Formats: sequence, structure tokens, C-alpha cells
Amino acid sequence: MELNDHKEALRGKHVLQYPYRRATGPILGRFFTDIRDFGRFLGVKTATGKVLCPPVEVDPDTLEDLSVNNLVEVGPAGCVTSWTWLREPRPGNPLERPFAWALIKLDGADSALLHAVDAGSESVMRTGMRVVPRFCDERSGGIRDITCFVPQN
Amino acid sequence: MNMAEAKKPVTTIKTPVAIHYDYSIGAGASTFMRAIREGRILGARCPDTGKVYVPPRLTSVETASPMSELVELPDRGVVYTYCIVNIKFYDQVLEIPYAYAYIVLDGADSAIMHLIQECPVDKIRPGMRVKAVWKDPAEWTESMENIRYFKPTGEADLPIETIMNEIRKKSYA
Amino acid sequence: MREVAIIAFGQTPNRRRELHRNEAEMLAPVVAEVLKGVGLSRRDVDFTCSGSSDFLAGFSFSWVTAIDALGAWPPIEESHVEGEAAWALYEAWVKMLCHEEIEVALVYGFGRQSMTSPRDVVTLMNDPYLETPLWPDAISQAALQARALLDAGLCTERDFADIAVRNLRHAESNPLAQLSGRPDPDALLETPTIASPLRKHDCPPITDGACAVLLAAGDRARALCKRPAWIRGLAHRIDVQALGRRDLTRSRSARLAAEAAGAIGTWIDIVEFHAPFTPQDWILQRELEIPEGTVINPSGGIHQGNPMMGAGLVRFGEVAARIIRGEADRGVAHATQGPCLQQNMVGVLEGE
Amino acid sequence: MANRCAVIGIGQTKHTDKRLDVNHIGMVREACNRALEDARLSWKDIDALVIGKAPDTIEGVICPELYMAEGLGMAGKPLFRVHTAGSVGGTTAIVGAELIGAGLHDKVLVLGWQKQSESDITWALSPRLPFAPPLMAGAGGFFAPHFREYIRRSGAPDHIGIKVAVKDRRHALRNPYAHLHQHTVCFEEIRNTPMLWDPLRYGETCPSSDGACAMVLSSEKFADHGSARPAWIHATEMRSEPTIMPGRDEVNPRAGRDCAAALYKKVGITNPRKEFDCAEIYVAFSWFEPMLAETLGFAEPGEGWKLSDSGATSLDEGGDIPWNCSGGVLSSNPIGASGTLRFAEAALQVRGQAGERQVDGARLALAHALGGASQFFAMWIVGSEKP
Repeated sequence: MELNDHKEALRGKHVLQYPYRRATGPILGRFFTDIRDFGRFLGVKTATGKVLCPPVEVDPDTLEDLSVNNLVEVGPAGCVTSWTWLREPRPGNPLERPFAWALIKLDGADSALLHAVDAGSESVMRTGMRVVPRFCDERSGGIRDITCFVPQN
Repeated sequence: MNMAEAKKPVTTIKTPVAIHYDYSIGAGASTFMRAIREGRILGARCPDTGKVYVPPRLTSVETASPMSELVELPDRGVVYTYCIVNIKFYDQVLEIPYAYAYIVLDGADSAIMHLIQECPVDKIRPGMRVKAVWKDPAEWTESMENIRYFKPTGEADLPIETIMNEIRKKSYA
Repeated sequence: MREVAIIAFGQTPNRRRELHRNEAEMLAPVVAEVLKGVGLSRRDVDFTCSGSSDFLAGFSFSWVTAIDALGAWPPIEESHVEGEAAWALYEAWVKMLCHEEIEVALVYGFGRQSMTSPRDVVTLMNDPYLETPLWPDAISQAALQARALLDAGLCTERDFADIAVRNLRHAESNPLAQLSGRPDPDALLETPTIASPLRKHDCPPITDGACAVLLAAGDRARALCKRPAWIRGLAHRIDVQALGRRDLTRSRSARLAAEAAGAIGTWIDIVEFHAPFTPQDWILQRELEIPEGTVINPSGGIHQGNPMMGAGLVRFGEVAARIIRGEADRGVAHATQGPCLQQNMVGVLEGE
Repeated sequence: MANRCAVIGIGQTKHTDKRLDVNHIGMVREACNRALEDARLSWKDIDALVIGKAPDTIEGVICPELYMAEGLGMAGKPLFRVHTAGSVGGTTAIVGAELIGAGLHDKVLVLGWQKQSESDITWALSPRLPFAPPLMAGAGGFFAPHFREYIRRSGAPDHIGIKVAVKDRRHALRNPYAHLHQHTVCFEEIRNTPMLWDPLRYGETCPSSDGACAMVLSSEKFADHGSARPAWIHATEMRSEPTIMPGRDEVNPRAGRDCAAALYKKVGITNPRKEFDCAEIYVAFSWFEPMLAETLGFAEPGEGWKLSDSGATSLDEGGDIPWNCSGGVLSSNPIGASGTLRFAEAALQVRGQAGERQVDGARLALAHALGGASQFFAMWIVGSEKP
């Protein structure tokens, strides 16, 4: 008898699945809490006066730790700084119909956050367009408390 | 707003992950599983050391030489070492306590791992002779679970130290 | 600094799906081939290092199965990076700079992406609080970068298509290529977008494959190889990950790595970019100031085959192989990981 | 090594079962900030970072160091990830030392971490694959047959494992950072814990921890001019062997013997028990102490259990070669950091900064990390004097 690879190898369905639960830390915890409870966005003000939203925990210029005391309100409206139209949404995406991924700079922030824009059609999308958030009815804390953004007016 | 304010601040979030695979095992493992489906146990012989590996592998662990010679092995062997499990784990289906052992099949050099049953767990010992208890052939699939477990043959124990030393002597120098 | 060279390179053919062998079984003949090519045996290797990803493989400790297939007896000096195998090359290079007694090193990478959906699996490389819960796929992220280039008026979708066409044309002379050909760029632009402005031709294929590179130091390299590809510089740098924090028209870390490796302002014959998406090829040309006349991606780059977690190492192998064969004298190899060219490695290779 | 390298800063978190107050970046920065403070350096002084962590399935993030890069102060700098199973924390330190040894950098931060509380460790280490039946029930179940074989081979009495567990848990009481602080721990207490994987009791197994450990490594130039007291790295070594080799000696793996022999040769060690003042050895389950004592040359084959039994490895019993004064892996196990902790604790000892767990006058210490199926070994020797 001879061992060889002439036949196709056996195949089986396999899934790596786990409901990871992770600690947010104080800054992201406040960020998510304010979205959940008040529909309010927080950015973090760095030593050089930049406002970063989503907030970060480390000042990118000084490399020192930031705290919840550095949080300031931004948004909730903002403008799109880059976008792409996804014709076929992927499993786990915020929307099941075609939508835009966008980088959104909320008013008062100097950086952009990534989220979905429910624009209906690609032709509506353009860089610089104004968008506002649409929140979920049942909010549990987390980035998915924002269903998506939608064009303003 | 009162309702909202009463909520606890967010400190943890749940982020479920599920990655799906159309998983394929290798040529060596497939050869083994296809034989198991027919109730046969296959190994492969290393051309450099003469050691017989179960399951078969395309290359030798020790020398990386291709291993093309398949060897059919009996469904009986000897216990090298073992463990008695008294704890249930997340997806564990076996009733505790249960024991599994490293079993060196007759003619093989590598050990396979399998359950030992029809024997009180405190009577299991290195050197004990065991043989496979198979499921009904109608239930056979490409799975080691075709063998339900191994049980004692009742034969006299073998000198496990000598057996393992003989295997080690074959190792590539 | 000690002289270290790439003296051999091998890879499997790039395939959409390897149906017969697992990762370790794919890799073993490649390693055997590179060793045989320079007349060495497994035991002549002083250090072994690999790169792979457990989530792509579908189980933890996936690289260990490769150790079992490569003849690791007597025990070997060995290490592993989680991720792209070009970083394993870096570790091996550092090892050889540090330890005189290490003269020959084996580096390999492998991946079987066909078992899953890689564009969705690599989403797990993103921020697990802010981004992964939305599951942005790799093509969509690259599209945000492409849009930034278009908006800045730096290039056009036609430029992206031309890069794809160039890669596929070069792949015609690569016998191991998964994809090759001479598509009409105008016709490519008529195809639908996947994530606008990116179309299928802007994206890498899904590939199963494995690759291996042999390094040797100083006179040992000269003895084993007529024309070693000497590593004249090698460096890597990383950027902040969040796309909303970066100037997506740039790759600062690619630039910094290239500067540190001595790749800027020097003449080269060839360059191999590990640019999964065509706009990234354009960005790298700019950051590395690739001179006119340089052949970019003579192998076809990763648009002809993308054995993820080995594809960056293949770039080093492809440049080295051309130097070893005398087809090129000096070249640059690039590898990346993370979304939108977040982390980059640049090496300068040269023949004597 | 081409250039000398020293440990000039050490920091770790308080290891615990769930760090619910911090996220990944927050937790690892706690260790890094302490290491930087110890080295009297700031984040901006660091040239490069080497980061080690066991499987990405544990946190469910592929290469999390990518998204953490900026938080780790590495934007625009080199960040390098290592993964060599349980030995990774040791390998990480070795790669960091080599960056300096090779002359590429002057100040390198090395960091090992794990947040095991984010998933189920048994699932994360060995998710079930198609065609593979369930048998082993966790890491303890994997190693228990090896311990049984050791006991058969050496004739070691049952109480050795208990004694080692008590010893390391009592050591942990001297270490404010240790996860387990079992103030009442005693022989009876461990003996009465459930026999999970016979011959291994619950009390003889490592905990599952969240934690991080960081070290600042520097070139000779900075170690000499810095104000922090350095621990000099005298030698490093690594070895790996296959998992499934027929006749592989899991009890006394050749990779471990070869690794120790090569390491000792570099420094001229001929009698490790006598020449080292203490050792930090990766003992994740109690029976690894006597087994590794033999593998690493502290006892003759079959005699390792006598070393443990004699109290030689115990600080409390005034042993001549204390092992795991920190409490070891048996008292804290954030997997990716567990190797780094061994390497760092050895350095603390020769810097004379180990507090209540200090071995008086320690000048030369051994550290060891172990991974996979007892098949991956990473070791270093650190000393108070330059090599």
C-alpha cells in the first residue's frame, strides 16, 4: 500500500465561535455610555488641542495617558471624509441592503470615525456630505448602538 | 432620561466572533480516516528510522523524508501512560470519571490517544494490553469515534519501559 | 554589520484551492526543494522562523504542524511570528547579525485562505471595540483609501486598472501564477465595483500556498550560492491603525521603513510590492520614490497569487531569485500587514 | 551576542482573574509605565517594541498589537510580534535582546501580555476540529499522562506535587503582583482540592490570569549611563522539538536538555544548582518542577523529586537554590506574559529589587519558559555583573 495525495483530502464544516466579552476601559466606557444614554458623542482633547473622535487613551503627541477629564462633546452631525459603496453587504454589517462605509468627521472633531451610511443609492454619496446618526431603539452599550448614519435632510 | 441615568455605566461589551471554515484535513489524516471508515487502522513507515507512525504522515517528523509505505495495524496494543479525567469541560460529552490513554498499537511506534473502558479507572496501568471495541459497522464514518473505546484483553502486561526504550533507540541520531 | 544574504527561494504554485494537502504538507516539499537547491540538508539549518495566522488556519498553534513536517530532530532553534512571514525573515536576519554561530537560516510562511473568507477574517485585525463589531471587510477598507486618492486628484480609476493590467501581464512569465493575462483596461473599468471605486481587478485573488527562503551569512553564503542576494538594508515601521486618523493618501510607515533601509534615492532594477490592492501600489511608488524605468512587480505581484501570511515573504524571494539568477543587480522588496498599508517592511537586496 | 545588553527597567501588573477596569491598551500600559519609570525613561525614548502573546483566539483579535500600536507609542517606529506558544514571553525578551545585540537599537521595550478573561481558555487553546474526537479536557488533561509517566519512572511519592504547589503559593505571598494570594495555603488545603486530571489536583494547576509584564532592555552605553541598576544578560538560548515524534520523551524532552546545555556552555556553567543563586522556571503544573529539575540539570534523572522534597527550591525552607520566588506560573498565569515574568523576575533578583521575595546576594539567575507540548524552550541567564 502506498501513501500519496492523489485523492482529495476530507473536508468538514468548522466554526471558530466565541461570544468574547471585553472590558472597555474608562474612556471607551464613557464614550459608549454617552451614546447609549444620551445619544451624545464624546471626543478626547489632546495636549495640542486636537479633538479625536472616537476617543483614544493615549495622547498621540506626548504618548502620555489621557483620562475621562479630557473628554468633550462633539457632533452628533458630521461630514464624510471618505466613503465606499458596498453593493453586497457582508455578514455582520450594520445594514443588510447596499450601503456606504464612510469615515465621518463629527462636528468639532479633528479625526473621523468609521460607520455605515444608509444613503439608499450610491449617487447620493459624495465626500464632504453632511450626515447625522440614527440610533437603535434598544441600546445596550457599544458601537452598534448607532444603527448607521444618514444624509442630513 | 431618569430611566437612562439609572443604568450602570458601560464597562464591558460583548463582541461575538464566528468564523466559518470549509475545513480540509491533510492527505495523511485523510488516508487514515478513509481506512477507519472501513474498520482498518493505517500507519506509515519512516524510511530513515523504520518507525511506524499512526496516523500516517507524508513526511517524517524526524527527517522530513517522504513516507510512502503504508502499514496496516491491528486494533490492539499496550497502554503507555494515561489520565483519569474528573472534570467536565465546555463541550465535553463524556461521563466523568473517564480515562484516556496513550496506546501503542502492536507494530506501531507512535501512540494514539483513546478512551479506556470496561475497566475500573484505578485498575488501568502502564503496560496493560488493550483492544479496540468498535461501533456497529453500519455506524462507521471517517472518525476515530468508530472505535468506542479500548478495553483490557486480559493478557499479561508487557514491559512498557523496554518497549518505549526500543522505540527511542530507533530515533534519528 | 555582518553580511547576510538570501541564497534560495521556493514556493508552491499559487492555487485557488489546494484540495489534497494541508499547510504543512504543502510546505514540506518547498523546504526540501530550497535546501536541495543549495546542497544543504535540514540539519545544516541553524535557525528556523515562520509566519502564519491561527484565525486563517482555523485553529490555535497552527504553525506547530509545520514544525512536525520539517524534520525538527534533533531539536532545532526555532521561532514564529503571528502574521506575515516577512517579519519572520526580519527575526532571522536579526538573529544572524547577533549570533556568529548562526550561518544558515530557514524562513517560511503558509496559508490556506480558501477554507474561509479572508476579506472577512482579517476584519479581526481591527479595533475590537469600535470597528470589528461593524465587520468592515478588507476590500471596503481599501476602497476608503482608494477614494481618498481620487478625491485628492492624485490618480484615477484608470491608473488603478493600469496597475492591475501591468501585474497580470508580468504574471504571464511567472509559471506559478494563479492569474495572468492581458486584459483591456477600458473593459476592466466597465465591470461592476465590489466596494466603489474598487473592482475585482483591484483586489488580490484568494490563494492557498506556501513559500520558503534560505538565508546565509558571509562566506558561507558565497560558498553555497554563486550570486547571493545580499541584504543591504532591512527595516519595518508601523502607523496608527484607525483609518479616520490617517492621511490615507500616504503611508508614512512605508516611507520611514524605506528611509531606514536605505531604499530611497538609490538606483534599483526591480521592486516587488506587497500591495494587496492596486491603489496601494500607487501609494508605495510615491512613498519609495521608485525611479522611472524600474520594473515594478516582475513576478506579477500579489495580483497573480496571494498566499496570505507568506505573500510578503514571496516578494523578498522574487527579488532575491532574480538577483541570484543574474537577471537583476539591485532590487527592493516590500511587505505589509494591517489595513491600508498600516505596517510596512522594506528591504534592499543586491548582487555582487 | 555581538553587543552587551542589560535589563534596566521592569514593570508588571497585579495579575488577577479578570481585569474589568482596563482594556488591552490600558492593561499593558500599566506594566510598560512601571518599566519605563523604573528605567527613568519616557515613552518617546523607546526605539522599538517587541510584543509577545499566545494564541489570538484567546482575545479574538488577530495581531491585536496592530490596533494597539499607537497606544503603545509605536506610531512611526518598529513593532514586532512573536508567538511561540507558552514560551512566547521568553522568546519575546530574547528577540528584544537580539535587537540590541545586533546593534540595531539602544532602548527596546519588551512586553508579554494576555487577557484570558475575554474567552474560555480551554476552547481558545484547542478548539475542536472536524474529524477530531474530544478527549483531553484542557491543558491539565494534556500533561497529566506525562506526570503519571514521570511518577512511574522515578518512583516519586504523591506528595511531591502538593509540596511544590504549597511552596510556590507561599512564595506568592511575598509578591504583591501575584494573582493567587492564598494566605492559609498548606499541605492539607492543596491535598483536599479535587483530583481533576488524576494525578493532578486542582490546587496543583496554574490559575487563568489577566496580566502583563514589560522590560526595558538597553545597550551597554545606556545601561552604564542610566541611573537604574542593570541586570546584564549573559546568554540566551531557544530550542524546539516536534510534537508527535514516536518515542519523544515528554517527561525529559531533549529540546530542554539541549537548550540548557547550549546555554550553560556559553556562560561556563557546569553545576547549575551551585552556580545559580535562584531560578524562575515555567512550572504551570506542580509536577513540572521535579521534571524540569532533571531536564535543566539541577538533579540527576529520577532525582528531581528529591530536590523538591528536600526544600532546596523553597525560600521559606532556606533552600540553596530557590525556584520561583515570585510564586511562579502556579500563582499567576497570563500566558503570553508568563515567560516574560520568569525572565523579568530573574532580572529583579540580580538587581536586588525583588523585595520580600529577594534571595540574599543573588548575582546570577536562570529564567526559563516552556511552550506547546513541553516542546518549546526559551531561556536566559542574567547577572549583576557584566558578562
